[in-house]
Amino acid sequence: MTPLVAIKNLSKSFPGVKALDKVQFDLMPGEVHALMGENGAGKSTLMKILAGVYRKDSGELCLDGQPTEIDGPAHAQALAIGIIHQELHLMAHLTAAQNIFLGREPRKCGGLLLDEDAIHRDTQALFDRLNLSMPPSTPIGELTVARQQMVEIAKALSHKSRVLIMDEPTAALNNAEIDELFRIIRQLKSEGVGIVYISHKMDEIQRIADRITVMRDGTYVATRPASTPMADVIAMMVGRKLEHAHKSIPDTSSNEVLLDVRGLNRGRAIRDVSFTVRRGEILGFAGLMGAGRTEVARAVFGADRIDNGEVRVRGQVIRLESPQDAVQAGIGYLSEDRKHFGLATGMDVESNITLPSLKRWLTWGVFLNRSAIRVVSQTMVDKLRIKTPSLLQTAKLLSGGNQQKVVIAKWLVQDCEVLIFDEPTRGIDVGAKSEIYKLLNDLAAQGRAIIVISSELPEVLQLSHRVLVMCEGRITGEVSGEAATQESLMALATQRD
Amino acid sequence: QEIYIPLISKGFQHQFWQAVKQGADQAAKDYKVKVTFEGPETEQQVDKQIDMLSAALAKKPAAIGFAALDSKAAIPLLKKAQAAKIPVIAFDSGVDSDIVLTTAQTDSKAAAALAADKMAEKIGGEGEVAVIGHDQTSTTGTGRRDGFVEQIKAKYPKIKVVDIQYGGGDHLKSAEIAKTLVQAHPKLKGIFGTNEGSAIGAGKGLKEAKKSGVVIIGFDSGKAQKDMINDGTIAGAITQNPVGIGYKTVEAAVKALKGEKLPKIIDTGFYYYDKSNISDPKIAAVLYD
Amino acid sequence: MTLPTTSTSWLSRLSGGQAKQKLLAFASLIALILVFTVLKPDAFMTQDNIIGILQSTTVIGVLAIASTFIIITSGIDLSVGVLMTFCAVMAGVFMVSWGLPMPLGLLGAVAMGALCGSASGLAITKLKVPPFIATLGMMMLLKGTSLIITSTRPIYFSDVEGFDQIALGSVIGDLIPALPIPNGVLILFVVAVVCSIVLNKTVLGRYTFALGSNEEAVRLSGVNVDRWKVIIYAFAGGICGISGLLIASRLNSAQPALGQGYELDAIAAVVIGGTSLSGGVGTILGTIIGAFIMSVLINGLRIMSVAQEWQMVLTGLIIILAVYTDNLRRNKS
Amino acid sequence: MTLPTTSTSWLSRLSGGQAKQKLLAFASLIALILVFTVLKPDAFMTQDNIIGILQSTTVIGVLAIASTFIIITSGIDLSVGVLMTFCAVMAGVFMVSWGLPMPLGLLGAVAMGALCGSASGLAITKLKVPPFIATLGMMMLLKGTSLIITSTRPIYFSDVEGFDQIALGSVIGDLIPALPIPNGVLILFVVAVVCSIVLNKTVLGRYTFALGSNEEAVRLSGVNVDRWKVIIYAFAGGICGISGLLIASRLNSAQPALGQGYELDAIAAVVIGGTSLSGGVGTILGTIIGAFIMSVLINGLRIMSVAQEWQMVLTGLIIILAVYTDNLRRNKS
Ligand SMILES: Nc1ncnc2c1ncn2[C@@H]1O[C@H](COP(=O)(O)OP(=O)(O)OP(=O)(O)O)[C@@H](O)[C@H]1O
Ligand SMILES: Nc1ncnc2c1ncn2[C@@H]1O[C@H](COP(=O)(O)OP(=O)(O)OP(=O)(O)O)[C@@H](O)[C@H]1O
Ligand SMILES: [Mg+2]
Ligand SMILES: [Mg+2]
Repeated sequence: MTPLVAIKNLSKSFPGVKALDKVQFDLMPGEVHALMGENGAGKSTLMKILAGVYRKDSGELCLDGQPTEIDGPAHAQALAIGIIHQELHLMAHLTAAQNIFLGREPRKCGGLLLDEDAIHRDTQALFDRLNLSMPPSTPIGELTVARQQMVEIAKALSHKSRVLIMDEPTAALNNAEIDELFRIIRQLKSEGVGIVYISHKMDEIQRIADRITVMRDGTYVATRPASTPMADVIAMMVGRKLEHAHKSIPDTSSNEVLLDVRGLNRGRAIRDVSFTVRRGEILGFAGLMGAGRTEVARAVFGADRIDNGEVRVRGQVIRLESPQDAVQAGIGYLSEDRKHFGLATGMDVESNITLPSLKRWLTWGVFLNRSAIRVVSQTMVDKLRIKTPSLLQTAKLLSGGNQQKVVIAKWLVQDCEVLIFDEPTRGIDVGAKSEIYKLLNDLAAQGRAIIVISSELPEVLQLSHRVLVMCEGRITGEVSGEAATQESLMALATQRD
Repeated sequence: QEIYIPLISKGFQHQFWQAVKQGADQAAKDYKVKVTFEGPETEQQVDKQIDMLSAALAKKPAAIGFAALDSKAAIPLLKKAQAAKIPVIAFDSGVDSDIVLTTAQTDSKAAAALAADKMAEKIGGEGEVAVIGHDQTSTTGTGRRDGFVEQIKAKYPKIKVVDIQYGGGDHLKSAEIAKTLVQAHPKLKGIFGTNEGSAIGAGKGLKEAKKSGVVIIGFDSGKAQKDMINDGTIAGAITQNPVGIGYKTVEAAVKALKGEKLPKIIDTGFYYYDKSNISDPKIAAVLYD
Repeated sequence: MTLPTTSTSWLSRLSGGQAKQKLLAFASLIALILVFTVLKPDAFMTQDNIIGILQSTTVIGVLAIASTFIIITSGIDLSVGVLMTFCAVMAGVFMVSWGLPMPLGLLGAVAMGALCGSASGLAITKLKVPPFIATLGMMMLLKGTSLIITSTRPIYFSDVEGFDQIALGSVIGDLIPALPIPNGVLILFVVAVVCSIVLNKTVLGRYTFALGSNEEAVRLSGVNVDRWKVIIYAFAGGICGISGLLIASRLNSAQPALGQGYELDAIAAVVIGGTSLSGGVGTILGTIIGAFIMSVLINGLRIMSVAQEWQMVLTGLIIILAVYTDNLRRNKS
Repeated sequence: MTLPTTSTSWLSRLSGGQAKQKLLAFASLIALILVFTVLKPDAFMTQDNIIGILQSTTVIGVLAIASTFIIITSGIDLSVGVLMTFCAVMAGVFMVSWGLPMPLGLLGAVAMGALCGSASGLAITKLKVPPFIATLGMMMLLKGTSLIITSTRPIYFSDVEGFDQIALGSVIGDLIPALPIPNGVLILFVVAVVCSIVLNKTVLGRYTFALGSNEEAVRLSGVNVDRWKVIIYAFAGGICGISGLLIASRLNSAQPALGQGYELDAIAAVVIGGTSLSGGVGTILGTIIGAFIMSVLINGLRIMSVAQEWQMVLTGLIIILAVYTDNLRRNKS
């Protein structure tokens, strides 16, 4: 059988970075081929070349055995290569249906007018197939990241591609959606579609992949069957042994309550939410997509107005007009949406890392203390292993996972007493993930109060001393860290009224 | 009821138009009528001037004073005024139509020709001269330019107009132009600035370039130009009688309302002034600050 | 699962709910009209004056419609005013100098507009010059060209039979004498309706919004972004051509030095009408309302004989307030 | 892992590191100068003409520096030209009408600039009016106000001893007679250096870039976005005040009707200098080069006695080409 895609000796450089160095990769019809590697290993770059976004510098790319030069996204589409990009690429002002059919709009009236009904019908069919309940006419800008990700998936499916690339499609998804996605992937497999699957979630790889190709620092490492033990795969990825962060659940009950949230309300999104976090405690927030966890976090951070309720830090009621008030009170918030709310994408790495804490790096309250900024940024870059050619690299040129690390770094530098991490490990590789877990544990041990919002239940379970579960804007239950299981959390997460 | 006469002019920010307005206000006081004065921001905005005329007509005035930016464009509206029996008095420049009862104006070409004569006299009848115009398309802009250039051509074959540039009446731009003119034409003997801003700008530019020996003939007045004439930067200038134009326009409107016969043209005259006659009461009366 | 009001969206978070384009600028317009009617009932609310207002909105209105397309793509077109003049001049060249029949001349002028528009589009896409610079350059270029072609003198259409009727005649008035609405106004509304359809119901409109919303996403969807940008700029250029014909007909002449500064009025009308300068959002109806807010305001202040310098001050304040109150209401809804 | 920061040459360090490639506009400038020198060696490359070019860049140069800050925040300020005039007028009011001593008058004028700038800033942040509209409104408002204050007559500084020396005197020339560089030029360079430091080495500059890059991320970093925006607009307003003093000193008078249209020249200089209108990127050095490109171009064409309409055409083309070649080189590097 000829492979659908065969890549040999492919190289690609960006200014200052050799992103790919003589990489090889192949894809058979009807197979799910997982592409694995640390953040910045070059996975997305390789796939973007296959999807016509970038041109390769050298090497060979064959489709169905034929050497092919892919010279643009449109060409890739014509060759039946579809891609779900790691970063969302949607038009916020257009509806879901309009996004999905952009560039292939059905027409009516002799081709003059758009046939809006047709795209709605077709979109509805796609959504039904994905078990997604939302009207095709919803503007994208009104959707959460998770929903937008589902639209991207629907869009990729609508292309009826023979090669489908999925670059971290599940980073923003919850278990239920992941199940739907895997159901679809199996169906596509049976139709002979070849699927490239990129993810940092090891369990998914084991569930869905047939073969695994590992990359490291832009080079090819090996291709193995999916049955290879994950520990070996990880060792190939990171090139070293990983130590597991072990959860030690200290007794914090005697500790001071640092954050005390009482009777928070905002419309139907937040309904009578009260909770406390103690010094040294990691509080997990579990729930399904749209449960309201992000809403609560933003409200506590002063990013959105609330109808009523109060927030106390160290027993003191704080003013919550803007995030500035929250930061002054010692609260930090890492947004789940780094592209829109986290990263100043056009600025360099060091500017991003020191953005919240800039006041601390000034001489005479006005001038930037460049050397101090450099030192603290370099410390963070080293500590979080952020892969960047320099501290002055523009943030948007980093790989997705490294961007996430930059956003985490900026709150570590700010050194808040209360830290709210909303999906902190989205798009982060296994190695870095366990480092971040360790870091969170250290921060807690140093006497900070930490809230972790995560849609990955294992993550919540591993990290939290105590777990709150939300559903439809309410807190539906509290489980202690030892007692919590995936099943008990899921039960609470679906407790609708 | 009060007699209301709106004046639609070609501009309002220049000192010249302010002086016209001053004359109109004086006449309004003398004849006990109400006068308003407005004009577009630049002399290119023909359509905005027409909107102004249209709004003025909506106010049901007794008569209208109108300084047309384009001699033909306003005719449909003027016909409307005629139908409503609203007398129209033109000022500054005419309208190609017998709807206007009279025109109070200066003959731009003749005035500029006088400037050419004075220039020739000061530079001794030969050499290179240049023009800094204030506008490339308006009737005053082209009239003054052409009046000057044609007079030179016709009467002074040894004088050559080597360059014509436009500064939009902007002091700063005109100053820059003057400086480049003396750079580009080292033998330049004279500059004609076609309005206040152009003349002052020319003076400024030469002062900044520390260039002496270039004769500037200006146009209109204003404090800075008068100062420059007094200190010798500008040799002399042509002045119209803007206050007179404003006054005569309103006066003619009042007369028309009384049914008096008006002459086809009210020539308000122009004068050459320099250091020697600047404080002459006859001249001082037509100068403004 | 039903959809509750989605306060979570980052879009509405960023734009304060602006996404739901409600045409609330309308209320500002009504308020203005009421104020002037109360203050000057006998002069403001007369048939003549209303027609005057309508008439004075035509040219800027059509220009603003052209700008709406450009601004929705998150571009900007500084050349619209001067392009209008250039098209008027070309109409003069075609009909007066070359003596072409009127229909050909009209078409030719609009085609010249589309040509210049596509030239801007090419500069933006192929030379990768930002729209601001490309259209600023185009503005200077066209301004000079108009002056060169005409030798800085107006071209008069006096000999072109019926040309002045395009803007000034009244087809409606001929049928219903009590309603002498000039053809120019009719043309404005026809252009508005057609452009509204183009914007909302055709591929061109769809890509206009898409480009303004996320150009990179459009490119990744396999759309030929460059080609569509050129088409959109050409379309807008053609609309500018129509406004060139309107102003030429109204003045019965092509005034080669006119037009600069009109682009700011047009853009102001667009933004007052609720179109966002950062792209992706906008309506033609809003633009028309924005244009009327500007012309009612200026006309009203003139009717009230407010001194010109005070007119400027008041216009400045009211423009800011109009957009502010519009924001207020939008956030409430 | 992190590579050693090789790219931090003194030049890029001076201009904020970000912008090493921005300096390539420089080549266009050199090219222009070479062309004119070859075509008109005796008139263009003379000391007098060079000083003339320097002098003619001062006012627009300082305005462009002010605009650079605003544009980097991804805003726009249409009021800079008129604000300049307003500050000149206020200098006249302070020094001529009220008879305040010169240092107080100068400070007062700059303070008025900062005040108006912060008013724009407040309209943008508190009333949530987009910068384009807020500053368009401010432009009209200030224009009217200048005319009202002066009763549309210029204010002359003839009686203010030494006022004209601010722009026209030459401190350098007094020391080195062979180098009669006017003070105005000196002031432009001082303003440029100070603003470069502010932009690259202070909090204000850092937030200027950050706001242009992702305003929401800055807000969610706990920065008081509104306050900083007002500060940035006030700072830019103060710089406009300086250019008001320069123009007033040069004309030895405050001309109340001047200034409109200067904003476009300023913005053009900024963009030619490599600052992006979508914010987040820009340098003062680039802006200064952009301003010189404009003034060398205009001066050169005038020196060559090119007819004005052809000057327009050529300026338009060259502006587009300058930005295009700049792009080309940037993509190569
Ligand atoms: N456009 C670009 N310009 C410069 N460098 C780039 C660009 N795109 C990617 N890189 C660099 O190339 C390397 C590979 O990036 P890539 O996005 O392929 O990583 P990845 O394996 O997908 O990582 P992640 O798991 O974090 O998504 C990184 O070091 C990144 O910084
Ligand atoms: N796809 C959606 N469409 C419409 N509204 C939604 C959607 N998703 C969430 N919401 C609304 O947003 C609110 C909560 O969203 P929020 O982002 O806070 O949830 P979350 O628990 O953080 O989930 P996520 O995993 O998506 O971040 C709810 O009120 C819900 O009504
Ligand atoms: Mg990636
Ligand atoms: Mg969330």
